[in-house]
Amino acid sequence: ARGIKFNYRLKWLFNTSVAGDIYADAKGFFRDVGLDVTVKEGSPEKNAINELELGYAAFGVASADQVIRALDKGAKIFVIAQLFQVNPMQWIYRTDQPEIKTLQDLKGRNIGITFGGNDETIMNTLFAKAGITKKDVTITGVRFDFTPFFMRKVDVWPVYRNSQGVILKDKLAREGEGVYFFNPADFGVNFVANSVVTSEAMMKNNPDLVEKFLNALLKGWEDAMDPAKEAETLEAIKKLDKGTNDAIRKNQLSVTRSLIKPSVSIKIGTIDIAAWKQTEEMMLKEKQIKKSVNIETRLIQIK
Amino acid sequence: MLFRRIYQFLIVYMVAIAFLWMIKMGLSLSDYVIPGIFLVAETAGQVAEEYVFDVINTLSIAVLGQALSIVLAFTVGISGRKSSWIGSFIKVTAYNIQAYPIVALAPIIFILLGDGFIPRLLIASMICYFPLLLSILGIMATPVEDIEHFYIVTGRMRWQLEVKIRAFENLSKLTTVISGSATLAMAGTIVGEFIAANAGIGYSIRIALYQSDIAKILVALFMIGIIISIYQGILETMGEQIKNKWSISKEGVVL
Amino acid sequence: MLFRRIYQFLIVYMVAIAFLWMIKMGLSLSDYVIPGIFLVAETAGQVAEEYVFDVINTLSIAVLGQALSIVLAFTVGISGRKSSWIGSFIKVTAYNIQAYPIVALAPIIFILLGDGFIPRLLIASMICYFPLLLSILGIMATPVEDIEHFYIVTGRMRWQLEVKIRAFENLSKLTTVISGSATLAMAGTIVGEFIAANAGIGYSIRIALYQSDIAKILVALFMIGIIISIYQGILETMGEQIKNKWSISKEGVVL
Amino acid sequence: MRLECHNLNFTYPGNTTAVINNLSFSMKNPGFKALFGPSGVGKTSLAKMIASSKFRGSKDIAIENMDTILYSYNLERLPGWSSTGNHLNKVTSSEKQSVKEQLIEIFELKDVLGSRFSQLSMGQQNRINLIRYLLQDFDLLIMDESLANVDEKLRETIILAIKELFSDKMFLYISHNLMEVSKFCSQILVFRKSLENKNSFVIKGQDCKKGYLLDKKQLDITMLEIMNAF
Amino acid sequence: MRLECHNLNFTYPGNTTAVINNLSFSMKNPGFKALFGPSGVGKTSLAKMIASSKFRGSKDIAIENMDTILYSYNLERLPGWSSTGNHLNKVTSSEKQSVKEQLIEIFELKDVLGSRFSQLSMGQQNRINLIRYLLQDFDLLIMDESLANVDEKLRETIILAIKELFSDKMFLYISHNLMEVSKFCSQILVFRKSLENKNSFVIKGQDCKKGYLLDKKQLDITMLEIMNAF
Ligand SMILES: Nc1ncnc2c1ncn2[C@@H]1O[C@H](COP(=O)(O)OP(=O)(O)OP(=O)(O)O)[C@@H](O)[C@H]1O
Ligand SMILES: Nc1ncnc2c1ncn2[C@@H]1O[C@H](COP(=O)(O)OP(=O)(O)OP(=O)(O)O)[C@@H](O)[C@H]1O
Ligand SMILES: [Mg+2]
Ligand SMILES: [Mg+2]
Repeated sequence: ARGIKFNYRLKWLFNTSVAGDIYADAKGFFRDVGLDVTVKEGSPEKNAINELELGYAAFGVASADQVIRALDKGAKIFVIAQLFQVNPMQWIYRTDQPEIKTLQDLKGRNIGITFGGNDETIMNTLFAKAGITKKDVTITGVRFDFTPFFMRKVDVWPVYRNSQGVILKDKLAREGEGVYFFNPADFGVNFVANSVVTSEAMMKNNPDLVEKFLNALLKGWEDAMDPAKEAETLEAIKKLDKGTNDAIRKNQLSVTRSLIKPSVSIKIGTIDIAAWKQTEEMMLKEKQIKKSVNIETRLIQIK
Repeated sequence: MLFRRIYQFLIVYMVAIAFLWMIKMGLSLSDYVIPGIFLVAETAGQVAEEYVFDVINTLSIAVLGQALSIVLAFTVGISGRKSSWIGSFIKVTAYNIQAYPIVALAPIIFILLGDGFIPRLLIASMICYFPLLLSILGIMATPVEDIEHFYIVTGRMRWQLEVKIRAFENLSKLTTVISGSATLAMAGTIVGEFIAANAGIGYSIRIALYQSDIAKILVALFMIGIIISIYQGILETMGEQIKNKWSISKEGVVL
Repeated sequence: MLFRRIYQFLIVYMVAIAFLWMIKMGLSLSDYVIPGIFLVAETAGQVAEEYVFDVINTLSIAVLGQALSIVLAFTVGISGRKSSWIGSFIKVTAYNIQAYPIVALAPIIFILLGDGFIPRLLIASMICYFPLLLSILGIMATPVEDIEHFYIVTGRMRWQLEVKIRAFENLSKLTTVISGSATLAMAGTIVGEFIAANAGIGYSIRIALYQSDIAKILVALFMIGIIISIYQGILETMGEQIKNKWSISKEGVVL
Repeated sequence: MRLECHNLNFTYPGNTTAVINNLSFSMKNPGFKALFGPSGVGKTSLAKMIASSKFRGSKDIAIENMDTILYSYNLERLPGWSSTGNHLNKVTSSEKQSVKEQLIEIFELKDVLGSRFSQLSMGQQNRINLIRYLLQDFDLLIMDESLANVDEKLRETIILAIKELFSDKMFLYISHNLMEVSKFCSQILVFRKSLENKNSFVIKGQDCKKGYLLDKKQLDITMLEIMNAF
Repeated sequence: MRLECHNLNFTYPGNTTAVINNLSFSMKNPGFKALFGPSGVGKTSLAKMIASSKFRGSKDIAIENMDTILYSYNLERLPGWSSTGNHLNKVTSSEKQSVKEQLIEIFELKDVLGSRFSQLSMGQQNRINLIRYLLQDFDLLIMDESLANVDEKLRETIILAIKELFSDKMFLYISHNLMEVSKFCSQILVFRKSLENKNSFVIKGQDCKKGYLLDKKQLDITMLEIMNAF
């Protein structure tokens, strides 16, 4: 038997930040439990939650803001695991600038923000927290290319810490420039990042399948984050992500580890309910959703 | 003409939306995947005013960009019409630039021009000029022998005259292409805004996309459609007038 | 012809790169803004082989997409050539769809079609078909009176014949536009891959952009340019042959 | 068969003076009729009006027993994608096959049926175009300078053959050749320049048939009559 | 002034039979010369060869004392964006202004100078086209059926006027009108059909000038001679 066939839609392209997903697939963890899973890359235009509803996928990875927004609009979905314990969305800046030790240090800087993106919500929350008004900083809209940061037109630029962050750090290091990262979590703002989601129907009708899938997936993640299995993990990633060189991939993996499993005691997949609530609150305050969605009722920690 | 364009657009839009809603009901999809009628109406109420200004902002760039691309297409088309080495070289350049997806060129454009108005205009006209160029090349490379013969044999042929003759003889083709390219200019501007600007409807679409807000996108598409229909209608009317003024209804039309 | 196209492309590319490097030196920009010659060479060594396959993959879709868009453009162009209500309705539809930036339509396309091969092809041909359509509309809407008269007055005119006559009389314009649209198909496919695929050079460009690797992008642009030049050259040669076969060198050319 | 105009008027839009001004005439029976007059006087305009469905059935133009009216002129072209012979076959119904062969013989076109239209000489183009009209169903065929670029000898052969083969049809022949018109047409409408067309005359021609014996005197009289009407 | 061909040959590419086959003839002095012969015999082809710079200076075609050779034909058009009068002015140098006025008068084109080319009748189009060639610098002007759609009367007036006004130029006149050619041309090259052109004749014409008195007998002889050469 080939097992039950379905798709698993990721949030982003294959690279080190989806190491566990790749690993579980490569090592046949899904096959072992009788599942025939196709792991598919994501992109901004492809939305896992849509695919759950349309039946194109049975499971997917979505960011917390996507989940909350979808719930706000009546989507029937559940979060079954939280992959990132620390949000990789952080800001990079050069070491020839003073380090940001308190939020007040943000004042006077030219900060990049993706209008409409999570980073806008996060940064606005930080500003509110520190009592910083738009007059105290310069905000520049950010696109997909880093040229304004490279050209020093913008000082503080949003990046995904474990993928782009590593690449940029390396690039600048080659020119003899050092970088810092500004992590909002250090200042008490925990905006949840990627989580595994599935549909209400799936939860109801196929709880066994959900459990089987998730266990296989989390096993993949645990192994992938295990420093002892680093070589194997890197090997599996390399097959799908040829564009990155080995050294960078290695660095990316170690950063990813610190975001997925910040300490040995935390089990991968743990849903940080407090952080979810904070995320919902932030979005409510920013008028990204109209009403509370009671996010805690949609979080199911599967043992 | 103008009114016809507008209500025809309304029909097209309504049909498309109805189709989406049928899918929504058929598959009982949530508002997140395909927004329902109330959500769209509510969203329209919230953003309509803002989007109108955005679209007009975009249109103003599109009009400029179209003008620029007409100039560009004629320049390249006229200088590339000969099958000489230099003519084919110009064509190769023009074609190659086109082949590059604008997203790949965007970082380079940014390095050279910074962001803001200029790159937005540049991207719009780069997307718009090529189809114009193709038509103009085709027209400019085809001799009108029975008119040109005299000027050639008497040594009176100048490139300006040649261009004028060929343009005139293909006036209706040219006006079709030019007024049709308005939509390309608009699409080009929106793409430009999408990747390089902090204003315009393209920028608003990008934000809506980040938030997976299909309702906003549907409202934006509606605004774009209406404005395009109006702009296009005006251009077509102008084209007719130019045709009637410059040329004269042919014999065959009268009898 | 083919060789000429290739070395002309090489000249264009070299000039552009030299220009970039002049800027780099002039402003003393670091390698991460504009990569230097060694970095580009090194990157080329690493990715050249992979990119060749990517570009060929993309080209195969582009060829399909172009074929599709030629069919589409002729279908719409022929049915929209009349100035009747239905003709203008078809035009309005075709124009409006064009006006929408593909990025805004992409989410809807994915909802309707899922991902994979079909949306990639669809996006490619949507970008490619419109410029073709404009030319074909222009050509199809212009009567060739001295040939058509006979068929009209004797009641023998069918739309197929009308189309054939007008196409034949504008053969060189059509071949120019069709072979020129190859670059559009290529650009369209790349955009499609950029947002919808997990293969092809567009996908590789997306990854390179995500990594902010301009050197890779320069290598990709080079590959695209070479392949386009070859494809274009082949199409043009074919166009010449069709012209020579279907029509016959005009009197004026001989004497 | 009858073709009549009663006080017909026509002015091109935007023009101040009428091209056709109170024109009245009547022509009947099958055979060759001519429109004759100086260049720019309005022959083509009248011919197009007669052929145009817009003017059919108006009270100014009365047409009896003629359903199909075809207008042909010397600048027409055949499509270029295949040989003229092919195009001719395409537009000839099967029962007209033998007439076609006959006409090709008479028109001396055998050698060029394999050529494309653009490869023909002007006179050959004129002839191939006229043939295809003759192979259609018609009651009245207007030939607007349709043989203008053909040599006189061949033109005579062609006209005589048409008169013989299509003796039950009416032809409206527009030509600048005075002698020809006088010789072969039964009725000649002569346009006068810059006077009211009202005074246009219909003059009786010699209407020579195949194997005719020319009455030179009569011909000279007809020609003189036409010249005077001019 | 002299125009000569020595064993000239020409075959269209792809064709098997030559259009021009060992043609030899000689024409000299200014005035009207004619190319005459049945339709499709090769008149236009020869005319274009003479005018083409490709064949100038080849040993087969010898041209003496004629630098500028212009080829004009009856299907040419003027650009449509302004009136024919404007176009005429544009291509007329200032010292030819008065000739222009004169020609317009003779060609009876005054009334149509304000019209676009497409609004003219065929004969008017022929005439306006011919006028602009006459206003250029030339030594030899080839008129390939340039007056084909003009009535005979006006055509005679025009030919006579050209002969008078441009008495130092050579003209090569291609026409299908036997009488006209015999009357007004000094030398007539008669093409024979489907025989070697080698046997083409140059026949002396009547070369009538303005105010001529026609010697009918002589004319008949010339015409007969031409018909026999045919
Ligand atoms: N479309 C038009 N618009 C305005 N005037 C026109 C148009 N067509 C023809 N005319 C004018 O009408 C008059 C008659 O033209 P028409 O073509 O009927 O003459 P015709 O008798 O056929 O002359 P020809 O023998 O030269 O062909 C001419 O003076 C011409 O300039
Ligand atoms: N481009 C061409 N290719 C092949 N054959 C041609 C071409 N042009 C003309 N011919 C042939 O050459 C012959 C001579 O043509 P040409 O036009 O010189 O004749 P012509 O004497 O001017 O005839 P007309 O009096 O009918 O104008 C014709 O039989 C014609 O079919
Ligand atoms: Mg006429
Ligand atoms: Mg000829």
